[in-house]
Amino acid sequence: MPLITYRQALKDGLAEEIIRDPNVLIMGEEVAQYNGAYKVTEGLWERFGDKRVVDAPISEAGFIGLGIGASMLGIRPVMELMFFSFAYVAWDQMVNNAACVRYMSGGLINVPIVIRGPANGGTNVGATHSHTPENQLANFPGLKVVCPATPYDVKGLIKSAIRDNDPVYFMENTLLYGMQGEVPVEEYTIPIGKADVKRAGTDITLIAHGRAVITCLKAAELLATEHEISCEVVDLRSIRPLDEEAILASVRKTHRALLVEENKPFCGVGAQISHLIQDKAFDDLDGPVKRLSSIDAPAIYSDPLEKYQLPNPQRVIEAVLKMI
Amino acid sequence: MPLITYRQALKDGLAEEIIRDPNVLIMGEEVAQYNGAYKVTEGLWERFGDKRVVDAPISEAGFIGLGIGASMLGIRPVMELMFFSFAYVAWDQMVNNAACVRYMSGGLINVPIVIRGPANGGTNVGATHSHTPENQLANFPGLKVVCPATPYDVKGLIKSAIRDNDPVYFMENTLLYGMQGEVPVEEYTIPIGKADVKRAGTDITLIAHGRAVITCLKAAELLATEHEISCEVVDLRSIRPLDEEAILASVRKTHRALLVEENKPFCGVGAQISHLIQDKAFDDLDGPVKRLSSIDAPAIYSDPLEKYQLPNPQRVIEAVLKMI
Amino acid sequence: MSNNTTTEVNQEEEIAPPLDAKALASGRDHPVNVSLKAEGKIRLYTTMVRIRRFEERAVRAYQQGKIGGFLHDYIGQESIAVGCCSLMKEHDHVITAYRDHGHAIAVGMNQNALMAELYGKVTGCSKGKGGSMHYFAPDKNYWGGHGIVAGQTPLGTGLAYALKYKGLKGCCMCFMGDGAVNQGVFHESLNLAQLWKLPVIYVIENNGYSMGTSLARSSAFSDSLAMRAEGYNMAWDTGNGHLIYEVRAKVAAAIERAHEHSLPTLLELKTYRYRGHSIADANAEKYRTKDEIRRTRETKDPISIFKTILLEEKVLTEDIAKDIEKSARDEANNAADYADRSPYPPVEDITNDVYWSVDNPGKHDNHGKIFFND
Amino acid sequence: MSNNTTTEVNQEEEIAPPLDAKALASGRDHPVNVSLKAEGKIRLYTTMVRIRRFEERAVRAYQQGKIGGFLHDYIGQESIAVGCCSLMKEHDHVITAYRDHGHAIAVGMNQNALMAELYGKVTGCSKGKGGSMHYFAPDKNYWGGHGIVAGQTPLGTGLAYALKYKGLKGCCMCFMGDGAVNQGVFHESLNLAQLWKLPVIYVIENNGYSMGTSLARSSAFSDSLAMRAEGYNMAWDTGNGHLIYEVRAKVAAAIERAHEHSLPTLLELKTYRYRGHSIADANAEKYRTKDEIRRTRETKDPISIFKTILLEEKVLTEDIAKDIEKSARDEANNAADYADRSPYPPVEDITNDVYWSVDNPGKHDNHGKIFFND
Ligand SMILES: Cc1ncc(C[n+]2csc(CCOP(=O)(O)OP(=O)(O)O)c2C)c(N)n1
Ligand SMILES: Cc1ncc(C[n+]2csc(CCOP(=O)(O)OP(=O)(O)O)c2C)c(N)n1
Ligand SMILES: [Mg+2]
Ligand SMILES: [Mg+2]
Repeated sequence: MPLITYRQALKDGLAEEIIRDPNVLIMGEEVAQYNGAYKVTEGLWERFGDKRVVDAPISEAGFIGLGIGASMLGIRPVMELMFFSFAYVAWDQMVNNAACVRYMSGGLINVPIVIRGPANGGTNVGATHSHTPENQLANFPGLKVVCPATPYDVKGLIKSAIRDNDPVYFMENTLLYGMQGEVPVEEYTIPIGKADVKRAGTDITLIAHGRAVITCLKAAELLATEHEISCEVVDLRSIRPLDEEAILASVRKTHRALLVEENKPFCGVGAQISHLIQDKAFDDLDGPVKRLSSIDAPAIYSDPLEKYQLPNPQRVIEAVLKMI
Repeated sequence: MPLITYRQALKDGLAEEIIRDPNVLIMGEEVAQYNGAYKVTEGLWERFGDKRVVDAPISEAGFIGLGIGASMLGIRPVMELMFFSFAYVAWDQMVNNAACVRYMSGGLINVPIVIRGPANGGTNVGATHSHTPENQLANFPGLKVVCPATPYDVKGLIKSAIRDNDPVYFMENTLLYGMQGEVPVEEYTIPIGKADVKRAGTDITLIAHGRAVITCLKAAELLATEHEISCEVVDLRSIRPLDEEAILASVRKTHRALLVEENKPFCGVGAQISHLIQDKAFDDLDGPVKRLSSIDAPAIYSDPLEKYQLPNPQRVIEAVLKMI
Repeated sequence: MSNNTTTEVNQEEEIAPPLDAKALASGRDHPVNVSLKAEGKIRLYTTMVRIRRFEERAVRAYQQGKIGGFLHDYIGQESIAVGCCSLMKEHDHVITAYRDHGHAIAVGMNQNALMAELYGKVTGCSKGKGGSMHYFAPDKNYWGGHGIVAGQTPLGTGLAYALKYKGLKGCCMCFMGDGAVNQGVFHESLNLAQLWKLPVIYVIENNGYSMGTSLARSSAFSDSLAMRAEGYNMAWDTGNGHLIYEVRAKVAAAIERAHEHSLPTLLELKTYRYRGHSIADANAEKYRTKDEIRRTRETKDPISIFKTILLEEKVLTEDIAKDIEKSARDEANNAADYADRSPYPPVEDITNDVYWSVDNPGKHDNHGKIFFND
Repeated sequence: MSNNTTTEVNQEEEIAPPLDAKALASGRDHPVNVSLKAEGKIRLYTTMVRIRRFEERAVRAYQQGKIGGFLHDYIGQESIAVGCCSLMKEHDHVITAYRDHGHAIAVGMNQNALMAELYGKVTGCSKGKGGSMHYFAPDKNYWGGHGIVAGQTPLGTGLAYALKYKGLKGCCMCFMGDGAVNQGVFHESLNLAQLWKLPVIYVIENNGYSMGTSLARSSAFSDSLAMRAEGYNMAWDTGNGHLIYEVRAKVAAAIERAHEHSLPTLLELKTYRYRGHSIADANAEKYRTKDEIRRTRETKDPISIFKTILLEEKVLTEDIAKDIEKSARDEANNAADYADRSPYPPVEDITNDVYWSVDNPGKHDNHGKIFFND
């Protein structure tokens, strides 16, 4: 299989869906003529033109609300948030109109919208631009939240997200855009809600999503070579729906779980999974479920400190060693 | 001690602070001339005038942002959200500017603002007006989140919140406003972050905040009389800071915990507490920590169904009986 | 910083003096009204009466405790929804705020389903899930019924965007209150609509108050709220919303601008609500004088005014009017009986209609757990 | 729906023809400029040069990899921050967006602390916690430095509210870009400011682009963005931001309106940025022509223009100019050395400055756990 970047895989997925379905359009700030702030949509405007790739003013609440309204009439907008942090100025549209209209209409209306963009810290831009709202958004019944970690996953999942008739919030990571991975040339999709065991192991289960998966894989490698500890790494891929079977199956095998996420800890995704594991696999656990999240403060600007504030392989290794 | 309502206790607390500190002002939609949509501020405009009690247009992002800016210069605004659900149109101001400015300025700036209002479902008004964002807001380091359940607590805590130099989000409940309770005439405050054991017991710990506390107390009474089960009811009162000692002390005594909240379950407050308990009291537990939340869907309009969707004494009793 | 007295004054000016006969017929000469046949005029009148009776019946049911929560009635404003919706063509759409009963009836929704929704019954238009503020009928091009002030304005802009995207000759009429003009998302919508030339008509139903706050205490403006469109180089107009002929004339021009030139319009129509903000509003007569309400009812009621006009035009007779009254009352009462007799939704319904993929099993390739009750 | 060519054209018109001598001195006759002594004029010129050199040095450090993340330089716009801030009195305050270096230096912040902040060092003005977009100096009445577009506009309105509340004669100058006018919260702020008569001045630094999007592709308007104030019955004005005399004249009028009448103003000043949106912006010359940039630099550079004027006024000589240049370069270089030598914050710092109550133990009656790392 050819090696391509996460960015390229994502772009290919977008392009394929634009070609497949005339109702698919991309909208966001700088997505067209500027080729995307992070070049995810590079070349798409030249290829598909003004109708399918649309530059929007700096009005996230306005253009995302517009996308939700258009989707009610059957358009399938793929909205780019330049940073997912900017979702906060569009929050009401995203959690009330997108999440509740189907319900409040007794199922008469669908909102087949995708809102995508990077949702991560670690890029040395400070607190306002480093938010990770996946836990907050997944709190809302009516929404789906997907966080792909690899080129293969991001392509297969963006295609499923665009074809999904429910609102799907698709969270990427600027630090993964340049990462390479194998992606088949032939078309494929990945079902939303299926986790993926990225590394098999026997001593402990590391559960993560997004870039934290890559962090865990690095840590697992070092733990194997330097400490002879065998880690299983479960990549959630989707936060809501959540693949509980995959989580439980792994923990029942390893009897230990460390939950790693770039979220802030309080009511983060790890909290929900920790509850799940102790609830459904209580007797299978050799010890408490542990969590590793971003250090609990707004994202610090200073580069070396921010690198430490986020979970990194070293912090994962220390956490695992404490558990075994 | 005199018996007064939750609403009256809250109003008395507000009035006392307005008198005590000339920098305290109340602002919100219909808080002045209309006396408050839920009459919490009734009479305060007549008493304190235009300067201290201010009616705002329907511009939550604008006037809350204005309050944050004013607080940076030493004003202590107490902002009313008619419904906390409307926080979603002001989300960026509340979670970026209020939560991060102190940090991003290296501690040079404080934001002594209070944002208060009812944050509850159960009033037959549908999904858009029934949100419970305490878990989302408590996810942000820099914010404090308080959810008082009784007249005594609401008065003592609103006074502490107003005197606090950090942003405090103060979540009430329209269904509690009319509830009566004993409140001393002499002045008092309640420290933010201290839980309160509302009922002592030995068989199981029920942990809740806000109206769910009242629900638990009703259930505990019935469980005692009809099933001879002794429940301890811990009222968190504050979500962030969180009184972990009080939670753990009770669970170490009863060895069982049921977490009850009106939040939606995914990444709700109960998830965080469940993780805490299994982490810090793993060996003290006789069985998994269980949770009871709102049934996982947008708030339904239909009255009898909404009553069932929220945790109620009957659902609490069933959950407890399953655990013992 | 707020000033009540000046407000009162403004309001007084708003109301008196009563309109003379000529003024009452304003807009009659506009083609859309000239071309109206007798049946058409009767239908306009009938629909206004049906809305009024429906809501009066709903208010009674609320007072009887059969309806809870919020009930925002439209009594006094009927001419706007009826006038605007009476001009809808195949691809014209409507969206509004929580004061949505009038628009729902104006687009042709069935009163049984509307009343049952208020009662929270499974036979309601939203199966009892939306309630008074959240009526929907996509089959009638009616997209709600939205509880968050101005939250519907970008949605309406998006409906217009979809029409243009699909190359359909239509528009979206996006209704809102005077208090909604101070929500930022409305301004973002105005900019997008003009920038992208979208066929949307923002109709401000200016009834002078947002809850207990008069226009002067909530909005800074010179002559009109509609003038805010000027900053976006957008067409705008104002009109007397009490006069259904004028409403139709004004909105017809906006519809033509949308259909023929794919351009937006901001249209402000002056109107008035007699009752409180919602039926639960105990202050209805505190933030404005009893007298102000009385005189508006007497001099500006859109139904009485139109009745006078139709009688004078000899289109209507007192007998026909009586029949219209009676069948409107019957329709509303039957709707209440129907709602009363209807069952509540079953408990399982709580988790239906949340996700399309759950309600259509097997059609989506979705896995995993999506509800987290256990 | 977007149209690039028309844009280009707009821009061309914007720029040519170069201003003649008389035009260059526009605003000179205004009292605030007439009353300026030579030192005052030299100080204006010097501050502009110091900002330019500071940022050029920062850009070099960025290219050397000493600074990461975003670096939005202000090069080409210096006359606005310097002109406006030069009129600040005791109770006048400033708040701006992420393009905040110029304002920081204009209010008198120390370049060592500013450069160290860019380097993420503990000696930075925010201890390395805020970075380029988040400069703060309350002691200089400077309230940031805000990364979210238009997020500072209600804050600035609130600073003005606080001044009025305390009965202080002052105002808040709230700076923003041309792209920020399409954020709803800005409109909510305009309404609040006019409704409550707040002493706030919204200064739109219109440099023609928001990132790669030209004004014409992002905003619907007729003559100016400032005209949006009209819908709120707010005073507004436009000016040539390249000319510091004119900037001072225009803002002086707004300050007087704020100080004497406690009224807001929306002031739009035309300007231009030579480089990309941020130093990382590789497209700087893609969404506009090289020629457009070159000719603007040549004909409209605020520093060159003011130098010409001061030479002509005999206030400045080439020798003095050289000295100013040299000490500005030295100051910037010393700041870079200082930043280089300074240490990073210690790891414990990550959880400091989050809560006042944590940083001031015992002063608040707070209990319980507030950080959740374990
Ligand atoms: C964002 C938001 N803020 C506040 C409310 C509460 N609220 C509901 S209606 C209303 C007044 C709206 O007045 P107006 O827009 O004039 O409409 P009218 O009720 O007069 O039809 C308010 C404040 C809300 N629903 N949404
Ligand atoms: C709410 C929000 N949306 C998007 C961004 C990303 N962004 C940062 S600056 C910018 C362009 C702003 O342009 P303008 O307001 O003209 O200011 P300038 O950069 O020209 O000084 C954008 C889109 C942001 N920071 N905040
Ligand atoms: Mg109104
Ligand atoms: Mg700009």
